[in-house]
Amino acid sequence: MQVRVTITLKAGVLDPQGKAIEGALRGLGFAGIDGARQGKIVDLALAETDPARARAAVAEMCEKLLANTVIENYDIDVLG
Amino acid sequence: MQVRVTITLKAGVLDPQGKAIEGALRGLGFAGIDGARQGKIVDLALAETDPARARAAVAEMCEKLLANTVIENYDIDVLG
Amino acid sequence: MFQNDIDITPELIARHGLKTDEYERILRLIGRKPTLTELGIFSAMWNEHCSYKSSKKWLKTLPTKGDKVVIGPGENAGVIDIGDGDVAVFKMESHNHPSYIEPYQGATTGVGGILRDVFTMGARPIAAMNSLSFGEPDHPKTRHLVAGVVAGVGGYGNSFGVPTVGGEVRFHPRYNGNCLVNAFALGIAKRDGIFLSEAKGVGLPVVYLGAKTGRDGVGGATMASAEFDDTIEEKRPTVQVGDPFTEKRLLEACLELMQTGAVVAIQDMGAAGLTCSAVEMGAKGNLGIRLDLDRVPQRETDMTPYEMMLSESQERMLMVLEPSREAEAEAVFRKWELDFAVCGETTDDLRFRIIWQGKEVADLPIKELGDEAPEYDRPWVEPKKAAPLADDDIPAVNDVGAALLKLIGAPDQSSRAWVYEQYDCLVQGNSAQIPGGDAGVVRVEGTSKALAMSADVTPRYCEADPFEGGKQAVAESWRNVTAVGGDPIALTDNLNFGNPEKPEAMGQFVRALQGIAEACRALDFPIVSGNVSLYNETHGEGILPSPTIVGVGLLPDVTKMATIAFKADGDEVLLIGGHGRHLGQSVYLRDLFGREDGTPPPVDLALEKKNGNFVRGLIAAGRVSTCHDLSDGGLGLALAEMAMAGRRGVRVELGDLAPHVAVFAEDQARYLIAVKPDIAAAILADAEKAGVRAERIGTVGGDAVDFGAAGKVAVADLRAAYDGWFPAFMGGGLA
Amino acid sequence: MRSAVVLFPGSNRDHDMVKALYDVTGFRPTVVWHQDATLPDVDLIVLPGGFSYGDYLRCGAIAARSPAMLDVARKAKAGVRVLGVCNGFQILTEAGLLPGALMRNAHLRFVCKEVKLEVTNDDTDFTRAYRKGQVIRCPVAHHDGNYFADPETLARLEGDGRVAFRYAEGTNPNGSINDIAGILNEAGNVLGMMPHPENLIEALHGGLDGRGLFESVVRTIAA
Ligand SMILES: Nc1ncnc2c1ncn2[C@@H]1O[C@H](COP(=O)(O)OP(=O)(O)O)[C@@H](O)[C@H]1O
Ligand SMILES: [Mg+2]
Repeated sequence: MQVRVTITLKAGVLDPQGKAIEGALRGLGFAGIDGARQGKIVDLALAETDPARARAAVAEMCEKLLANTVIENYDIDVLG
Repeated sequence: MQVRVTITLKAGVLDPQGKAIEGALRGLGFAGIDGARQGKIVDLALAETDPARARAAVAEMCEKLLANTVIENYDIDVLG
Repeated sequence: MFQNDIDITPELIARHGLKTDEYERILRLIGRKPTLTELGIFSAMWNEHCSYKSSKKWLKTLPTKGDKVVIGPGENAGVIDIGDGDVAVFKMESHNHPSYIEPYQGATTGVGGILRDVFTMGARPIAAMNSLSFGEPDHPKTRHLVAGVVAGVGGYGNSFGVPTVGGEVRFHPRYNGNCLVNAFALGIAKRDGIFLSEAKGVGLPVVYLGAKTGRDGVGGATMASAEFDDTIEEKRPTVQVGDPFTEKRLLEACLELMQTGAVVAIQDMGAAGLTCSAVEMGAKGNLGIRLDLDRVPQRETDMTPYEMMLSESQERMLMVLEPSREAEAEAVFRKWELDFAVCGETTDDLRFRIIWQGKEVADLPIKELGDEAPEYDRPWVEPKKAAPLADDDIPAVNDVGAALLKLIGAPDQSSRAWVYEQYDCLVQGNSAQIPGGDAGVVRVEGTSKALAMSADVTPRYCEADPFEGGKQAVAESWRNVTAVGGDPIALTDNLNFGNPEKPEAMGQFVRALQGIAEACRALDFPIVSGNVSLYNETHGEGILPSPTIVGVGLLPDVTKMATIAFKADGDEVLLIGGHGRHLGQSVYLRDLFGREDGTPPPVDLALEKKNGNFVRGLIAAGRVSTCHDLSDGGLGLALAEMAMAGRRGVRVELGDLAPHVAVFAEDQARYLIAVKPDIAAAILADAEKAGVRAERIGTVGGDAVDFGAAGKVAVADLRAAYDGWFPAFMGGGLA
Repeated sequence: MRSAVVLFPGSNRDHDMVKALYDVTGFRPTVVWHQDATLPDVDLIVLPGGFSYGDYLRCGAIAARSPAMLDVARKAKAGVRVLGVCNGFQILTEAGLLPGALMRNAHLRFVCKEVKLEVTNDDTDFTRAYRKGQVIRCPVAHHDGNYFADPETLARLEGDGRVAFRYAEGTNPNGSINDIAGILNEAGNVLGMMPHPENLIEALHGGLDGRGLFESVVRTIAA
């Protein structure tokens, strides 16, 4: 079972990389950019075949390791 | 217009980060993990209101800056 | 399905970079047609990179012996004796082409490779350096390459935990299509704790260690084999990705295991990984090797034996172990969370046998793979030399202060802090001199001695006269080591040239090498390791001939080390080696008048030696602690650098010399020292006795570099121009 | 003074730290492997700099979940002094022993250079050998030292005098909020800082300004 975890910074948390990306895009001549935020994904291949159990397991992984919940939010997509 | 760019490593490209994540999850006692690959996302807020034009602009940004097309693939989602 | 006994067509042979006569040589050697895997193995062993087929004839002429040389060229790295049972192990290697394709990963894997060469020999790396050459600043690719390469060099070395203590960065249009990334590493070991690749003993386990094997870097050769099945897209050659975290663990695990006495032989997997390393271990030890590929840890599925034998996945090692020690060795590697697999054994039949899925897919004579590689005496012609400048062809400037300001803010002379601040130069806690001076200096822990090292070459000199340019590169690194107080011991080289199949480019190689050899002999400065990078050519245009030299020397007492900074107002500034007059190929002509002409400054090696030995003697005696050699930009640039480093000015008297000549001439064998006024006279007298030209040219003080009537420039203005160029060039962006 | 240095895979300033502790305290610290579930009883536990787990996922994230860190947390709660330098600071925030997070440097580049530090609070176990307001030299070497905390946390840190060091004289190398270089936990027995005092402790380093930090702990323990 493939599961994708998408981890984004909480609103209000400093995002130096997003800011730099925004500046660099402007520098390259792209106009009309109102903001850029970066985040990450972790694609997991799991032996688990039940979507609900897979989701629950991944949620626990997020809480324990994958996301720093002080500054980050996470989303779980079970891709099948 | 919100656009999400998802950048992943091409198949076959070594992903040390993914490997370390996989090892750490196992170390924390999670079983049944057959692999982990990491990637990144960039969320862009664009002034552009036409989805097709937004997508085209972001594709150019990916080619020029956001993705390293030698080792990475990218996907563009126009979220509206 | 992989087919090993495919028909070997001329096209396939060509795609493997093998010439028709080379293929015929293979047929003669093995007495039959090779299998596809065997063809791949031959192509890996016989390419320029592994076989040195164009350069071997000339490399043999280099001086490689000396009192302090413990191991010269031919092993993973050179080894020199530094006293007290300690040895220094060092080498330099290029990663030019991969860095041009993917600058970050190309640079990281270059650094990773050279670190591995050093710790494979049992030495803990304690210093790294790098020499980088990029195209002209305005070229659209340059910024991207600079950003990626520098981040990559730092990204690997910083994480691995080795201080990067020096290097060089240059720009020139001739690197527009081929950048140069040369990485150097140096490690320390005990003289009786050196490990070699020579396998000893029959029936011993051959062990695979480190990271798993993927299809990384299988390169064009895979494309050639990929057309035999329909998974071309999946098997596209992939860029090698560096993993410093794995390398750091590999270092610790290898050194830990070496302590136990279980290791018979060890070889890192570099270019053409498993092939080169296994052949090397067997051939050196007069043994055969049998590898069972099904036991090789694999990262990807369905890998063919061809791919496994040619993979350049990083952070891997091959070892031959004492048979009873396998479990012990495995425990060490498991502790460091590394792969460990017994994947073969040594044999007594001198064959290189590869087993895959129970079948033998290759069976080759192991010694012939290396020893019988083709060797060429490539035709070469005496390269065109630049014509000398007529004396009346050298423009003067009104104000040498203004000229100096312009030179110090130019791409090649400005501060490299933007680069080296991205490198951890302090980790390990033994850095005595970090980038910004003449040489990097690292203490040998637990002692008061230190090693000095400097990377140098002046490619524009080599282009104008390869022989003199070759001499100059050696002399400059010798001088830089001397200028900090180091006793130069030996050097490593990285010979970057164009296409050796062109007689003109081959002529540059030959003549530069002859110049290097002559300088090494004259300066008692043997070459203990090195690397050759040829075919640096794009669209028919080759790079400037660029034989990078890293010289290494020993400071017996690090507390006596000299630095370039002026230290106190009132100190007298002495010029050792006399005023210069040579402006051919100078940065003065290049950066102020857009001219790259004239002959380079000739190198008088006897004079180098005499002047250098004199200066080193002063430093060793504790009489001088401020010293800088003169190179690009001559006296003026050296004064400016000493003033900026010391945050104080200097008043210089030029007498009736033509100011632009005295200030910017690039004559060799010269140094500036600053000394307390009360010993200046004695030093001048000693110089006279030693037959060394020395004169008092000024006094430290004030807030400007002041040439009197010839002009002056404030140290603060110099500093602003010096610090300003690189950050402005790179901008704030991601590039 | 007895001390212990925790070693993670990828640590690389452990060696520098061991040397500094030995040099300043006269006692060789115990090196503890990250898989060890119990640390020895010591006066000071140090998490050294480096790239534990390659800095993969987030700096310090994987190391923060190692068995040794559970014991570090227990001992910190019991009042044992804990110092985290650079990667050690990142590990402490990931482990929740210090608030906030260390983000990528504002210019996104690794930075190794000397900065100036202002001692903001000299009444702590780690700073009493310095004077409040004193400006010391100290090198930094990191890629992710850009300290961030939400406004309430920040107000609390500042209000309680828990900012131990600040980058001074315009030398903030990473964009860190309020120029913060090092912070304490509420009890004052855990310090995290990005700069490397262990790299400025002998003549070879060109200065001795880093010694004060270790001397402060020695003095505290002796008192
Ligand atoms: N790529 C680099 N990495 C580290 N340090 C560098 C690099 N390039 C230049 N430097 C440092 O900047 C200083 C000036 O370099 P350079 O002008 O080439 O010195 P020199 O003329 O003494 O050979 C030296 O201390 C050198 O070590
Ligand atoms: Mg020099």
